[in-house]
Amino acid sequence: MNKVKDHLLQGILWISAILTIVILVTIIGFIFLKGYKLMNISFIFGDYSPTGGGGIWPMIITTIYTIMISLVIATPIGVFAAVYLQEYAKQGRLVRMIRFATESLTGIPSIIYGLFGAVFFVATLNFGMSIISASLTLTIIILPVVIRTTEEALKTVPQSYREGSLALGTTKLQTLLKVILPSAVPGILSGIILSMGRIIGESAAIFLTAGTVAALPEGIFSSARTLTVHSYLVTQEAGDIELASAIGIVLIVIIFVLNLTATYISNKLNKAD
Amino acid sequence: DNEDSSNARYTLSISGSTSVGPLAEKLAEKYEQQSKINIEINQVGSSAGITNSIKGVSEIGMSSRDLTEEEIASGLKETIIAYDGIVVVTHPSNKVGDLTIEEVKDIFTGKVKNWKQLGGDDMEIVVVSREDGSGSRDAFQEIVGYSSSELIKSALIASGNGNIKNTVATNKHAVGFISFEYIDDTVQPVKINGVEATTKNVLNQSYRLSRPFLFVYKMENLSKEGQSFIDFILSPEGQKIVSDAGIIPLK
Amino acid sequence: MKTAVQLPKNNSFQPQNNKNAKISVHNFNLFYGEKQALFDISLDINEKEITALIGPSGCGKSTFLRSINRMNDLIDNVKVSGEIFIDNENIYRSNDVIKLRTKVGMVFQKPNLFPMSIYDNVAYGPRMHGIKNKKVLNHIVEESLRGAAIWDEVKDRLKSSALGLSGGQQQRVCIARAIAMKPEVILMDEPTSALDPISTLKVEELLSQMKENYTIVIVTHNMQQAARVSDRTAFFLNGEVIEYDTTDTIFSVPKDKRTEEYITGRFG
Amino acid sequence: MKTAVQLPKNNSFQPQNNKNAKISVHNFNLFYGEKQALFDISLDINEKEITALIGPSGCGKSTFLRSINRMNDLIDNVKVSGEIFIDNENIYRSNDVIKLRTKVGMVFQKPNLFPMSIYDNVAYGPRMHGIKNKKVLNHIVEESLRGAAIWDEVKDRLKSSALGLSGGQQQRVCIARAIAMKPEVILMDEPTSALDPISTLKVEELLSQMKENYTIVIVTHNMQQAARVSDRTAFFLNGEVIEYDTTDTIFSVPKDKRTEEYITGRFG
Amino acid sequence: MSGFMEKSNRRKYFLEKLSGKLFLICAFISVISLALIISFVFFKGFRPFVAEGYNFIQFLLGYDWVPGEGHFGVFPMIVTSLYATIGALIIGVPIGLFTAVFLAEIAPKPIVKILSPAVQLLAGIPSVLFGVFGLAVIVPFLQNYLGLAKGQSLIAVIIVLAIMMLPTIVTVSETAIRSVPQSYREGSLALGVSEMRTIFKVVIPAAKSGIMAAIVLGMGRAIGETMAVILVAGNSLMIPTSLTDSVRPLTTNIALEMGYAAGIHQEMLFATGIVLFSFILILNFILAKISAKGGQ
Ligand SMILES: Nc1ncnc2c1ncn2[C@@H]1O[C@H](COP(=O)(O)OP(=O)(O)OP(=O)(O)O)[C@@H](O)[C@H]1O
Ligand SMILES: Nc1ncnc2c1ncn2[C@@H]1O[C@H](COP(=O)(O)OP(=O)(O)OP(=O)(O)O)[C@@H](O)[C@H]1O
Ligand SMILES: [Mg+2]
Ligand SMILES: [Mg+2]
Ligand SMILES: O=P([O-])([O-])[O-]
Repeated sequence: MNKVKDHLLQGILWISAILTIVILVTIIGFIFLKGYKLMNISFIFGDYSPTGGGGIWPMIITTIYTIMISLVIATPIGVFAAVYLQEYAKQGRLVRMIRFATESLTGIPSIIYGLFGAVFFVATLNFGMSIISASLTLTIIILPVVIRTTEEALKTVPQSYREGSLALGTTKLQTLLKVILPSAVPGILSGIILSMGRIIGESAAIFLTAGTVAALPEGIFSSARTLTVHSYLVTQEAGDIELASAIGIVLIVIIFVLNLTATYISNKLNKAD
Repeated sequence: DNEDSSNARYTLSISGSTSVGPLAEKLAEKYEQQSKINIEINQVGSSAGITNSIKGVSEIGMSSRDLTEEEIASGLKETIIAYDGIVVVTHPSNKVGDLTIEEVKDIFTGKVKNWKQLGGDDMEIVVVSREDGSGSRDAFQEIVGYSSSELIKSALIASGNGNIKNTVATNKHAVGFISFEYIDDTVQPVKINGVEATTKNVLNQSYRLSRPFLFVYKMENLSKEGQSFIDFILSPEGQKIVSDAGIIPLK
Repeated sequence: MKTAVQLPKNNSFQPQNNKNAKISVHNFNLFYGEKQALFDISLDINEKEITALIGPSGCGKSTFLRSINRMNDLIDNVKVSGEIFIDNENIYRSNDVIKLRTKVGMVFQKPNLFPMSIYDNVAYGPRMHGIKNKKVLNHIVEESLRGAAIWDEVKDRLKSSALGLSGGQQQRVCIARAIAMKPEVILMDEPTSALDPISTLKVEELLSQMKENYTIVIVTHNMQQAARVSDRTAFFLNGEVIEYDTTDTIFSVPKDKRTEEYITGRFG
Repeated sequence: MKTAVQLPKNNSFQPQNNKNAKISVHNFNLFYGEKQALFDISLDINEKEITALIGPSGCGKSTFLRSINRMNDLIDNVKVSGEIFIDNENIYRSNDVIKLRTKVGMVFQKPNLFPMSIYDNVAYGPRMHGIKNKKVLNHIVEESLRGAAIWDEVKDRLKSSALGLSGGQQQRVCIARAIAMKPEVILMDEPTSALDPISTLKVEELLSQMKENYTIVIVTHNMQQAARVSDRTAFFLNGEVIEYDTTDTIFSVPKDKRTEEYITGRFG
Repeated sequence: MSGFMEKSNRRKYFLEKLSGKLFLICAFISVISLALIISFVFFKGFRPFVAEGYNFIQFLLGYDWVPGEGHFGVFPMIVTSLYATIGALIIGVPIGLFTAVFLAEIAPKPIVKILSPAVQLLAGIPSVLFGVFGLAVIVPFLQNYLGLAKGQSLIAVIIVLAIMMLPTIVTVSETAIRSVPQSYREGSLALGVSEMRTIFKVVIPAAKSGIMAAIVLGMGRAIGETMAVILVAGNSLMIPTSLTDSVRPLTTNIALEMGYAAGIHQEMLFATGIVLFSFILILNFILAKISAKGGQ
């Protein structure tokens, strides 16, 4: 009887995993099948041309810019915020409030972030439609993910590590930097990877704040177009699924490389394990 | 190609409609070659573009819808730079290839629910419309003669020409409307009152489904570079680019 | 300072007004939330002696030990009253817990090495206190591991993870990590409970050597160990100190019947 | 079956061809990756006896103990060779580890209670094996906690988290959790190392009682404990069994010099 | 004398204080952002009700949404959002959680090595492409296999959202499950409890907090998603009576019309945002309650 149940449970796990794999393969397969024909050197490294046949190099650069800047801003803020909530704050009203705020941020549709960013960063702070406005908007979007995943990672660091370190007369900060955060790296990393996904996948929040200028950005105050915004525009107006899919392939490769890099860095940080 | 652009070059910022955007990009590409300015085009939607031009975030806004009274009151001026033809499209397998304006109205208001009633196969009609506020939709409804509240409730709403096209292309029951420039062989254009949807027929006014593309700006924000770009668009050279792009020139 | 202290009411012994007292505890109470775990503890712990804390499981030995370096601060809802003086400084008044914990090292009941290499575990404390010179660190690490009777077993695998060690090995590396800081006081919570007799002997020898320089407080379940290594012994029961005296007295002529019962039930 | 077994080469003793053998180990080797931790272990463990495993820290006692219920399966890169028979069944051939582990209970070196209430921890095993009746469960929980000499301390807080207990209390609840399953064999990895003498005594009494029904294998650092409770003792050194004999023999006339050295260095 | 006694730890305490403050500020940034966004949305969204005399109750419970004629009722969208979110959770959470369990506990190593990063790839595919995929694969599939006139439907939305939640749920829960101490597993297995039951009775409960985080974040992704949903929802303005009806959730309403909306119409879209906001707050509140209950 128990055995039957066990097999059943195991079956459920396998089926779920297989479903996930099927979904993955279908989607990625779809994107590759639809998009591979457009792939060539000049498509990737060429400049954009509004009359067609151009490449997507400016969008690739813009995408990388946006990811880097958003992560550089959001990761420390998010990790530190999680550290505050988990390691410093007395668990109480304040913490619950911050946590609630953070979680409520996750469900706001990106178009609202975009409109907010357009009013706040673009107009009020006068950053203009620019990569920096978009990155700041994206920072708000991904903060909840970074904060929450980091918090969870911190929770799993055994209390005995903290005790062991503090008992040696180290400060909380030292304990945090040398013992706690390194042990939490895998969790933080998964948050960062998810955030990269969120940044890459975003369109509405970006085109309202960075615009859609299809040229190589001259700096972080330039308007620019990310790959996803590009694929959004070509789907929306031209309905060009092949082009959107080709952009999808490029994005998948970018994410793949970034994830590998992130994992590599985390292994480096964690080498004693 | 902006690589050789130096700081000395003037940057003209334009933002707005995603339907006007592609055309504006093509015009800008040509104009940048002969003038000494940079043109930044941001396709963020008509309303955002209009707001940007009112707030001075952009010098010129692009709109595919008419300005509201409020917007005009805030001092915006408009210039029509081209016309956009609108065509009713069905799935390529659909046998119905010609409709009267009345029939189109009956379809979109739900009076006619089956293609059989229009001489097609016995199957349900799936209506695909643009979203509320869309310039194409406003123009289409006005010319065909029904209001938003008359639109059949079960109509699918798609944002943008591309999404309508893809929706119709993947559903043999469907009927929708898109701009001329997006027509390709994945969908089938329908004649209206026997008249084919062509630029020529729009210009000779035998085909009635069209609406204007606008540039909007506040006079006090418009630089001489901005003015000369508008002048370029209205010139024969500019209008040739318009018609090459599959869009209807002014004359 | 001593004069200001009220004498405890419930306890059957009097604090000794010893000038040597390194640690002096007065009417110390500790609560885990509502639950009181320590009741009116008062005792003096002498400098350069070994003081053993004995008593049945759950009587509050670890809790008391952790009060001496304010490790209980980390637990939510812990409340304390009363005073603990170290070198005549009230440790619950001073805000310098770093100084306190640098001065007062600790070895925990469960080994709690960090997920780092053995070397990095031992070098952790000194590094955090600013020592960067490789040679000096190497020296400290070797000396400490030798001191904890574990050098020979790990010298070839200093760079491999400390978590791959056996339980007893881990405990000794914990001791090494604590003594690497050269504290003045060392608190040890059953440091040899996971050790084999030989390692235990080595650690006990180490304790006797260290006594010359350090003040040591040790929790142990092992009566013989308490008898063998300690100078004074405190017997805890249900969060109270029942008796505190020289080890000889406790083990030969205990004053309290409960102490005697506990001791004579002995066999460890 | 026995005849097929090759006699060990390196070891100084011969397995006893004992009909009573509950557990029979033949030429058992274990590797952590490249590193060999157990070398050619061969010994028979008798039914309804207590067998003690002694030896210095890191010699492989825990590793061997964990081989008997195949707990080492969980560690990556562990490779074994040789055989272990329980009730004449080769446990490394059979795939029914659940049956094996139901039959062979275990108490770990570090207490490892689940983050549940005390009650749920003890009731966990029986529940998972299908017992749902509240009364029966209550009975099992009480009996097991009493058996582990912890009932009185926890009877008023059965529903509160097991993780708030002191180290020794946790260890006894672990014992209770293991005996709640009424296994045939119980493996105990230093079960009393964190216990005070009285609890230790109680657990030892319990062991003696349980001996009537169960086969017990216990790792201990405490020579007296080994001498006191066990029928047979195996002395491990560097992953080998140096000597295995009746406890009397081991402690009075050990055959191997190293055993003698270890025993006489005794003091626990 | 202690080996490492510095004369003064003032510098360390200063750093300690400073870092504490820095962390506090970081924590407040999300509160400030939320406050700014809320006030922005509320400022815009409440004006029609305050200054123009629109009735908020009518807005909430109204059936008609015809911006051109001044009819603003979002009731069908509220119902749709509710169905879509719950539906996506019902499909996405178990698949995601079980996949995470599979990856963390029972999958052979080579599978983990490939599948884990592959799932994370899924996280970075732009939502537009999910929508395109939905439109090109899921919608026609539903059309053909259910014999519908149109595949744009509530069920299509639910499927797309469930898929989009997957990476978040899988990745976050997998990390949580992996960090459950091995000793818990050992403790259970040693009692002769099977691996499966150990997983379900000990490991998953021990990872509960992380799993809740996964659900909250996944749900956030699902609620906030617009671009993909626009393409597969159909966006019709009806109260869904079956899974195959084409529908318009709150988010899509905003994203769909914001590009061209002006004046009252735009403000009403912000008002839709307020409703959405309350919706999120209520859901988070319920989830927090559930997870607090499970914690006892
Ligand atoms: N997971 C592991 N990976 C690698 N080596 C290990 C692992 N576990 C134990 N060892 C090594 O195997 C040897 C035997 O370890 P084991 O835990 O069996 O010792 P023990 O006799 O139980 O010691 P103690 O009395 O200290 O608990 C030791 O050298 C130890 O470092
Ligand atoms: N974090 C905590 N929360 C609540 N109660 C606790 C906590 N830690 C310990 N206690 C309780 O306080 C009492 C004293 O615990 P303590 O750990 O000091 O005992 P101990 O004397 O060290 O026992 P052992 O010899 O078993 O380690 C016990 O009843 C214990 O259950
Ligand atoms: Mg203790
Ligand atoms: Mg061991
Ligand atoms: O051009 P429109 O997008 O407004 O129809």
